[in-house]
Amino acid sequence: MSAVTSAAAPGTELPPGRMTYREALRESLREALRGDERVFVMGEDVGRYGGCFAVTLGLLEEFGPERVRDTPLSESAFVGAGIGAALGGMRPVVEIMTVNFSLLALDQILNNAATLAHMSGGQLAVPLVVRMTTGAGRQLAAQHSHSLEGWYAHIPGLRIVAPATVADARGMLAPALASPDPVLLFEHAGLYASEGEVDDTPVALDGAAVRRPGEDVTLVTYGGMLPTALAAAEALEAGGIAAEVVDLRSLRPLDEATVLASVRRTHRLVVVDEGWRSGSLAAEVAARVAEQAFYDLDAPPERVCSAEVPVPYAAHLERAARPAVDDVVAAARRTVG
Amino acid sequence: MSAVTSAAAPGTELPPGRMTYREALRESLREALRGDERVFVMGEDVGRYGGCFAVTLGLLEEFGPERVRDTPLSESAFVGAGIGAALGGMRPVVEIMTVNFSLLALDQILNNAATLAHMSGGQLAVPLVVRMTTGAGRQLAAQHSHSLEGWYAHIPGLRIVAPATVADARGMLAPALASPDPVLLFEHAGLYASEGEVDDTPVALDGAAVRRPGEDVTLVTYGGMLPTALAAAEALEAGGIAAEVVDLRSLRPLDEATVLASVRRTHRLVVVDEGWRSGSLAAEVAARVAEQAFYDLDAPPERVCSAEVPVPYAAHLERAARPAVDDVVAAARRTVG
Amino acid sequence: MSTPTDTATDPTPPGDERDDPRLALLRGMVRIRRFEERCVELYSAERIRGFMHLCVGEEAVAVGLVGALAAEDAVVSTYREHGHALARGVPMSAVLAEMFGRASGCSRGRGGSMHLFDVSRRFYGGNAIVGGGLPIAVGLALADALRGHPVVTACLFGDGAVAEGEFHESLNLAALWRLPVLFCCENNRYAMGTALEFEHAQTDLALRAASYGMPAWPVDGMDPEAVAEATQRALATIRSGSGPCFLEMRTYRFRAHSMYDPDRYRDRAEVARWKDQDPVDRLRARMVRDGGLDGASWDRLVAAVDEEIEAAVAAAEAGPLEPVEDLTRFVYAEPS
Amino acid sequence: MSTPTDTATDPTPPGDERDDPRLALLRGMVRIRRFEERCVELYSAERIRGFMHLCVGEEAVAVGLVGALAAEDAVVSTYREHGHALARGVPMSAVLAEMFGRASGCSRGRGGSMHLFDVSRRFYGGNAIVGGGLPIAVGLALADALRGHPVVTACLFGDGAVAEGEFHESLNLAALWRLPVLFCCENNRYAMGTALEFEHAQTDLALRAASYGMPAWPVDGMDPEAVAEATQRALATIRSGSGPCFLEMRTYRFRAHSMYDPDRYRDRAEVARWKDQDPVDRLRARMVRDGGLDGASWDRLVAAVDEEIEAAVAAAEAGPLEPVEDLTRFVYAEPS
Ligand SMILES: Cc1ncc(C[n+]2csc(CCOP(=O)(O)OP(=O)(O)O)c2C)c(N)n1
Ligand SMILES: Cc1ncc(C[n+]2csc(CCOP(=O)(O)OP(=O)(O)O)c2C)c(N)n1
Ligand SMILES: [Mg+2]
Ligand SMILES: [Mg+2]
Repeated sequence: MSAVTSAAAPGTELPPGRMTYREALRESLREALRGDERVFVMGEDVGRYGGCFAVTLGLLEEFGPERVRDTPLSESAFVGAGIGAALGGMRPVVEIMTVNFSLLALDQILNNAATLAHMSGGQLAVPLVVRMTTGAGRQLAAQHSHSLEGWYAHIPGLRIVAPATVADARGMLAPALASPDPVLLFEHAGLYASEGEVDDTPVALDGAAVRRPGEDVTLVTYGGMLPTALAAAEALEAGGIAAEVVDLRSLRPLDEATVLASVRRTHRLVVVDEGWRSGSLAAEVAARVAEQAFYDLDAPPERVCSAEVPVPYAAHLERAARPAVDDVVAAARRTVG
Repeated sequence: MSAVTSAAAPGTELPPGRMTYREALRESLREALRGDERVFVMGEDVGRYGGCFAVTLGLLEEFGPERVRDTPLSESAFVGAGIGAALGGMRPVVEIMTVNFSLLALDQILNNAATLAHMSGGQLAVPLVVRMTTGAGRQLAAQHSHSLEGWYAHIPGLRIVAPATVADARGMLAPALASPDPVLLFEHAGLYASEGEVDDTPVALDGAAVRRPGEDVTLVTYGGMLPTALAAAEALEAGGIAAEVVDLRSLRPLDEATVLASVRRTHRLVVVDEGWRSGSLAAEVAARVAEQAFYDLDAPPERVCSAEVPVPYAAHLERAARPAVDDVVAAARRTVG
Repeated sequence: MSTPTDTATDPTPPGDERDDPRLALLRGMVRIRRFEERCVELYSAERIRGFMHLCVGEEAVAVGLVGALAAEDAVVSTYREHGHALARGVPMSAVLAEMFGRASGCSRGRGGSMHLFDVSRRFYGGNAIVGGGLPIAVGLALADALRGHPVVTACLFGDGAVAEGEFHESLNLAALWRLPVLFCCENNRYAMGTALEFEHAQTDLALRAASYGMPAWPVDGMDPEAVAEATQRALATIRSGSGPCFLEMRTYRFRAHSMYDPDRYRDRAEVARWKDQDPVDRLRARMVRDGGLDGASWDRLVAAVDEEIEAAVAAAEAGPLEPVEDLTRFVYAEPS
Repeated sequence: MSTPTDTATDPTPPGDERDDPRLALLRGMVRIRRFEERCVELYSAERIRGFMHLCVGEEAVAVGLVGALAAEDAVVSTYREHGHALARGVPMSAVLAEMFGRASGCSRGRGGSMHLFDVSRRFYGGNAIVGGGLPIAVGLALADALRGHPVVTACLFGDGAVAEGEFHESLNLAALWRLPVLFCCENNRYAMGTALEFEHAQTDLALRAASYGMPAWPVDGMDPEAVAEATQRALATIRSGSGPCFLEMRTYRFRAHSMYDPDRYRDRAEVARWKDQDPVDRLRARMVRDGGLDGASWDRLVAAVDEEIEAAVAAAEAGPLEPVEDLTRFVYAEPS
């Protein structure tokens, strides 16, 4: 488990205000560690290795091993320890290398992090941030390619965010740490090397963003699928269809107001989601639109999701398993009929 | 963790052909153990204690400790051992006391049980049955009241069934054991004491059942919510609304044909699901209907789900958190307008 | 963040406890014992619902261990935690109101018997997932260590929990990072109906824990003085900065696992043998024998306890219900 | 159920191996070493993608341990399993075709480097979740025990896996039920970039395993003869019915964790020190010294291995792709 790091090793020069998604995440961590001594980072290989995706590279050297803590391979214990440390007044940022391994910590996440505040009648708060990488696309096969962020969004008590842009990668950690609630922050493996502008504005944890305006059809997406949705919008434009692209940013809570407002204008919905189709977050979005904007819809809602298979290794099979630009274009075309 | 057992201790006399849900499950286990020496039962307290819900009561005495195996508290290891034993030619029936503890075994379930067949290119099969109790309603509070069967239905490679009737409780284990695929069988805590007819027909693992015909609105439900949906249908009938009640029985695969056929007749859909609303199986059902029967719907689909809170202990709060007959009636009324 | 209403404060101990610390231990145990016996009645009367796990027989651990902690120390417990909560000073009325599902309960009625919380006393639950509290205790200790607070987190769990993966991960992590955790295993020889020898390949649990490189030893968990003394020693070791300790409290539950348990799996003779070690009877007899307790003071002690219990019952009965509109409060923190 | 196409069979060993069993060990190690070195080239050429973890330096464990098993024994491995698969007899061409993503691969191209399977050889993967294979090995052993098959399941995992909860649960379960599992820890002193002393409070892993009440001892994992001998002893113990054994193979990976790893966390001198223990060089030198190998037979051995490798590359290249329409095949078993 690791990532090509050379592309984004510190020192890479980009124009001022521009950086990679990876650097943006690192900057947000550095800022948090500098600004609040309650903040510390903990996870497998976040220190000496430099982070399996090199997000934490250099932080050990700057902040020392007390605040950048390499853990043993013990997902349940170190996530649970993050919960305990949050209860104890710290602001831990726990890294689970990838969402695939988070299943080992799911009991702690669901039965403790998500539950303690309510179950204690509001006495406890769990201001914990858990970062993890999600998504397929690198031929890592079934056990290393899950997209489960939408699935996690089922759990009350958690906040789930999925930065899709460099600016969001830069701006979401500070509000996540400021929140008294546990926040899971999903970073898509395919985005680490992407470049973009950043400024210093924090990004609210619960507002969707319209990434591209359009009036013919609404494409709702998030995280690693934003580039796909934007590319599809581009392709649709060439064919005379103006697609509006809504990036959910927060998967729980869902900013349904933004989605509904868009659909009420475009009258058509396509949800693009890397999760497996059945029980996907896309189903939730489609259901909410069907419930609340039923009479505004001019066509059945469409979902473009991953095929319902464990993601295979072979490049052509993996490609076929994931939502592609063409699939989105075709779905959007069907809605405008 | 345990259950009132006296109500269903062996020897309780019911008319021939009638039994409780608990007895029906026990009979299906007994039949399997008698009929196939590859079958064995394993889990916490399935033997000497008699099963935390007394389902396995008496089986240790009849089949001995090799085939009715008490395990230590090690959910991940004994579920994983079930997978390994299935690979090794056995037909294990693993009991996880309740779905709440299954989170500790989720890595084994998702990354191994659901994945090995595909990831090995079809060389392996995992003919494992995992039984667990699900649902709230007994004031067991947040960590003991989850309804996650719909959530599990997101995972390709698994079959998920939820018997709602005594006959289904009796008839689903044999096909589950005959299937080369891993099957999760969810038993609702609130149903164990319910009584009903059984016969010896196996119940297919992938067909929904119309439990009550009607032409005005379709109520789709499963598991512990079937009684609620039926009671609502009764109440609606008094008000002149004929509700059709569809019991999904299998949550993965979903028998969408039965659901769609019903909605195409009634033109209205209410899904009743004990899971938390966002990302529920109800969302999937609503999304499929919106996608495939959009022009047949005369009203927006409705969902009646659990409130999005960790289930609280206090009786009045727990009641308020769960779908009630009145909620279903109100939703159905809204659809008929 | 709100804290539970303290509808009663812990009555001040009678003056004579200062002279003989055993009286505090005895009184603490009687309080737990009689409280739980009253709970059985209240359960039968359906005032208490859900799962209820009693620690009758195991009171020595609660008073000996929890009583030895400082106020700044933290406690993480299990679903069998009435005794720990009471020993920690969580008001009995708040505990009982919780079990009645009242807003005046120590978790506002959301937790019930298995989820008692009192953050003002650093009592962090009340966890109903076996083994689930261990990583949390490690994290609390980590927070205290990072903040430079010289305090200890005591983590209680059963012999069953020792088989869970989280036990292993947590002991390793605490030992590796030399964190101030006191791991306290209440070894009552059963995990529900599964006896020790069907749970563990190595049934000497202190030996198992020692393999993580931490001091670990077995303690007579039926003797509150032995428990208190072992706890003091362990706390001193931990406070010296050398990392966690593990105590295996050898004890026994006199009652069934929970109110639902028909208790089919234990030999009556075995139960009777352990009842001969009743920690209340033993300490009481010892004190009577050496003149530390006479009949009148025992009666006074019991009467005071019973008075507290009946006051708690009355207060719990009178406690308000949380309004149904507040069902979803506290799922997320409220904007402050 | 389908089995992978055997596009090549294991070439028959040269006759002289019968005289000196060390030649088989040497040849097995050279085969793995040169195969993996070729894989590095193929990875650079983008014929192989995804994660690829090499066992260069650790070949003695693969040939010594896997070579000592009987055909009926089962093997459960990790993502660093090329060596185990080859030593088990999975055809090199099927392994390489898998890494090329071909339908002729031993997992039909669905698994890649981390997920090699060959059910006909009881080779059960190829598991990329650290620790995930241990419970499965316990289950396979349980099945064999219940069916009365007197065979052993060998379970390979790293030092990192020892910290996972599943390690603990699995060792306890296997010891408690006296199951025929050979737990084999390839202790290469690092879990990715985390050195042993940052992973474990108790770094003597054999000592830790012994605390579950099973025979456990460390082995020079850089010496295939030592590995084979230890394995034979462990297998004899297990086959006698006394339950599982644990072997700690002390070894080292000469290369980085994976193809992505910049290997920033190891001291060059440390790596060099371990390279002095190169298992191939050591055995070869020993054999040359005592006359068991001359230059010509070494050259022949290498040439034969290289021939096999190039044939495997050619076969893999020529292997068909799985039709995209078959993407969802095998998610559920096909009606037979
Ligand atoms: C992870 C998990 N598995 C199973 C259960 C059900 N359960 C509740 S208590 C218990 C026995 C625990 O035994 P032990 O740890 O010895 O504590 P004791 O009840 O004896 O105090 C079990 C199996 C649970 N609550 N959590
Ligand atoms: C549960 C889990 N956590 C994290 C990872 C990422 N990861 C892959 S290999 C590895 C190191 C494992 O070290 P070890 O067990 O010593 O085996 P080695 O790689 O040294 O052979 C890590 C952390 C994983 N695959 N699974
Ligand atoms: Mg116990
Ligand atoms: Mg290693």
